[in-house]
Amino acid sequence: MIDKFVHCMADAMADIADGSTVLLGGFGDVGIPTALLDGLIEQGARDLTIVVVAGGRDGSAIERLLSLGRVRKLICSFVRPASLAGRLLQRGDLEVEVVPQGTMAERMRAAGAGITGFYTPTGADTLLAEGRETREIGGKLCLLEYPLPGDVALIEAWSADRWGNLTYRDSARNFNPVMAMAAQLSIAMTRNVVPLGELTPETIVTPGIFVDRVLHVPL
Amino acid sequence: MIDKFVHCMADAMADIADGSTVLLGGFGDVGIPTALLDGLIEQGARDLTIVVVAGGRDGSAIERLLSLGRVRKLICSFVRPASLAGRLLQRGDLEVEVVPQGTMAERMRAAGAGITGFYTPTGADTLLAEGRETREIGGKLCLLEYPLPGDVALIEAWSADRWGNLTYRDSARNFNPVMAMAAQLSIAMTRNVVPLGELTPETIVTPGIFVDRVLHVPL
Amino acid sequence: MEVSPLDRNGMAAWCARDIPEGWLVNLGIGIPTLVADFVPPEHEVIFHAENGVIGVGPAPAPDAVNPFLINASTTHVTLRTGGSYMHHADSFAIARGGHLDLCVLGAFEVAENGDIANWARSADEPVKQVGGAMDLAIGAQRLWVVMEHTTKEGEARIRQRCTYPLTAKGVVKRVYTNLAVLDVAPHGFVVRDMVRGMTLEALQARTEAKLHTEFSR
Amino acid sequence: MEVSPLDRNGMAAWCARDIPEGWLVNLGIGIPTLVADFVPPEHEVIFHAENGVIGVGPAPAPDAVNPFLINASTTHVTLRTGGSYMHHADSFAIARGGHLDLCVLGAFEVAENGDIANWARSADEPVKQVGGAMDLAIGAQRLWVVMEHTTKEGEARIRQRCTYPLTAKGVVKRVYTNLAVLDVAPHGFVVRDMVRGMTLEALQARTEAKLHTEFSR
Repeated sequence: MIDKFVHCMADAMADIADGSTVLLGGFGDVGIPTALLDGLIEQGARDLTIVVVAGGRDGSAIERLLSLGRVRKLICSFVRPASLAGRLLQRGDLEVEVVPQGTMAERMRAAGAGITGFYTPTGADTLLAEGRETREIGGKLCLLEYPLPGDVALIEAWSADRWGNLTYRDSARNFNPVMAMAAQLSIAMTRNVVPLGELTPETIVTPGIFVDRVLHVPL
Repeated sequence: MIDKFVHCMADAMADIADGSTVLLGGFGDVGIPTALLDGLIEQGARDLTIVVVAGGRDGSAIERLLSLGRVRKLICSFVRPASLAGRLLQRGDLEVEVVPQGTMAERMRAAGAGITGFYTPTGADTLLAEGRETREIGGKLCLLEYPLPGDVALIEAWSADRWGNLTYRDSARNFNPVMAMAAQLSIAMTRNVVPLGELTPETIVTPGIFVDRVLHVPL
Repeated sequence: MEVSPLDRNGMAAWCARDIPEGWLVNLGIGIPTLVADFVPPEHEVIFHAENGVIGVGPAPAPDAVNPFLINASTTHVTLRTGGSYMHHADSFAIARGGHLDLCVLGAFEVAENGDIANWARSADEPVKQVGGAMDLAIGAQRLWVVMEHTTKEGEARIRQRCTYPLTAKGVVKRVYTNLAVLDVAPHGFVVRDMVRGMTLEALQARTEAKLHTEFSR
Repeated sequence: MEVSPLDRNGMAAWCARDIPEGWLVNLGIGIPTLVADFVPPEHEVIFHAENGVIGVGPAPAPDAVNPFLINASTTHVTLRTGGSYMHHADSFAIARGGHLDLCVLGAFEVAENGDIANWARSADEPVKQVGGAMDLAIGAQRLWVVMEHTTKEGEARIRQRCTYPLTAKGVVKRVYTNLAVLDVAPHGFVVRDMVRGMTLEALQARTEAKLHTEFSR
């Protein structure tokens, strides 16, 4: 019987190695797997590369991970100057790769979809293209982008069954589904547990085949 | 008020020009917008490029369009030798571009997503790569593929509202959602009409922003 | 006659009245977000937020906040009847793929060739805030900018060429400022409208680029 | 002792017993599709069909056919409890993206370097049937082939090099034929199992490639 539920945080976080690339779902305060992030802090992995939409405000879930010196590199679409990530960056204590938000999402989708590279006009006419490969396609300058796979993805879901099928609530979907498909090890926390078959087949957003472990974290 | 419903086939098919590239949803006998295909035959556009998963069996919906000499080129993943498309091809009366099925779907998604090119290992080591641009990425030979946009998409849906939001039934989803986003003019037939707001927001598969016209064709 | 520069709401309202029913529109952070407040609900404009919301509605009543529903500015919103959700990659497929009829962004500078600069104040600024602006700028059918006509110090933001790092080249179609509405035509900025009391001379004095009054020459 | 070559069902059953619970498996058209019939339902293997079905179940009762539900062979199927649907691009993302634990395909020829030929009998054949085989062959974690050991005319299909146009290079990990199970190892084909009565000499006589009995040399 397939059963992807784990029953404690230690099992959820097992085998996350130092140096891992961790894809962290969420946008703003919505859809962030905060409990799993706390679990990752507890688990102790360090020298991490974190892929997340933004460096986070002070007081945000990611700030604590940064403050503990566990993050070597941040791949994100923006960093606020007035945030811990911004201050670390300005002091040279944090490597930051800034990626346009749509390109970031698409690079993770590419990783999950076996697309080994793609061209996009996004950013091709900007500083972000400096020293990188571009090509004119259909009269538009385009930038070559490569997949952005994760060793681990941390996902927040609304409902899950034992196969790991997931649904999301409202705008909490955001990066979670593409991250689930882009990582070797996808770990989801879910607010609700449902029996197999209760999620309508047409409405499952992330099929369980993209999910390795599910932890029930009630709201 | 946004209302994408049209009330007769003539309005659904209005302005489809000779020479158009038409993306035709469906796989096997499922999810094919047969009524719209009949409408296209009636409407009279010719010199068409049809993008569809396969050349169709004899007796299939696409056979009539082919038999009327209205198709200049077929872009598909396979053609059965024992079919009208196969016979036309062998006689030299039909241009056929054979594309691996996953690459075909991905090229349409790229068209809809503004991705101007992508690399895939699919077919890179085969005859299909002859004379084309390849590149080794991560130790794999990859083929450069370009978007496959349509002038028109013909879509079969299960339910639709006046914004053009669509859901699909079971495996009738297949190519329909990517075709809806890849065409300039997306025309859907729907089996059911529902009031705006009746489709649960989390379960809408094709948002109406990808759909231009909807025709109610009851089952 | 005295000049009456518009405030943030005035600029947003000026932009809002030019949006036809049925358009799919993405509103950037800042003043652009206010534009939605000036589109009457019976006028069906579909607002897209990069975080996967199609059909963003007005702010909720304080006692009816849905904690799972925010817009791209991370403020709580509602979903319009007919709205739906998608994931981030699909959401940016909408932006990049040309499905937005309009994107409205703020900017530091706009140039007469349609260039926009809105993400960094210098090339060697260590902290950069790209967000989704580059994807939106290159992808939308038309890009409008809403911004103050000059900096607080009075420096021109409507320029022959941008001096800040570019977000995208040649994409801006129209600019709404606190003083005027300018179209970007092949030959440069064309004055489409001005606030009450403004003269072309006074506007030109606050503008580095040459202002035109004819849509073709 | 007399040799008992397997029929189509026998080959499918031979393959089925090697599939561990929990795997995500795509079955190609022809004999591979039969494999599902030999996986007991309580043994949870998730079958993927390219047309966007995850969790393909057995054929429906004749009076319970769902006309909207077919597999990649376009035959009517059921959906297993826990199954779901996706569109074609997402479905092939599963294949290309390495999410399939296993793909089982038919073939014309398999070579000792793992090459597979299953889509065209000659380079100048006018009518070609690619389908989804190339996407599946390059993407799955492991590719197994199920096919007759030789052609009807007795020609070898297990070869040093394929003579037909390739579907993909170096991807086949195992072959189930009506006579034997062969693994593709770095040094070539290794005999893993043979039908009752078969000898290594007799099998080699029907095989163009050299057969090995050790997994390393």
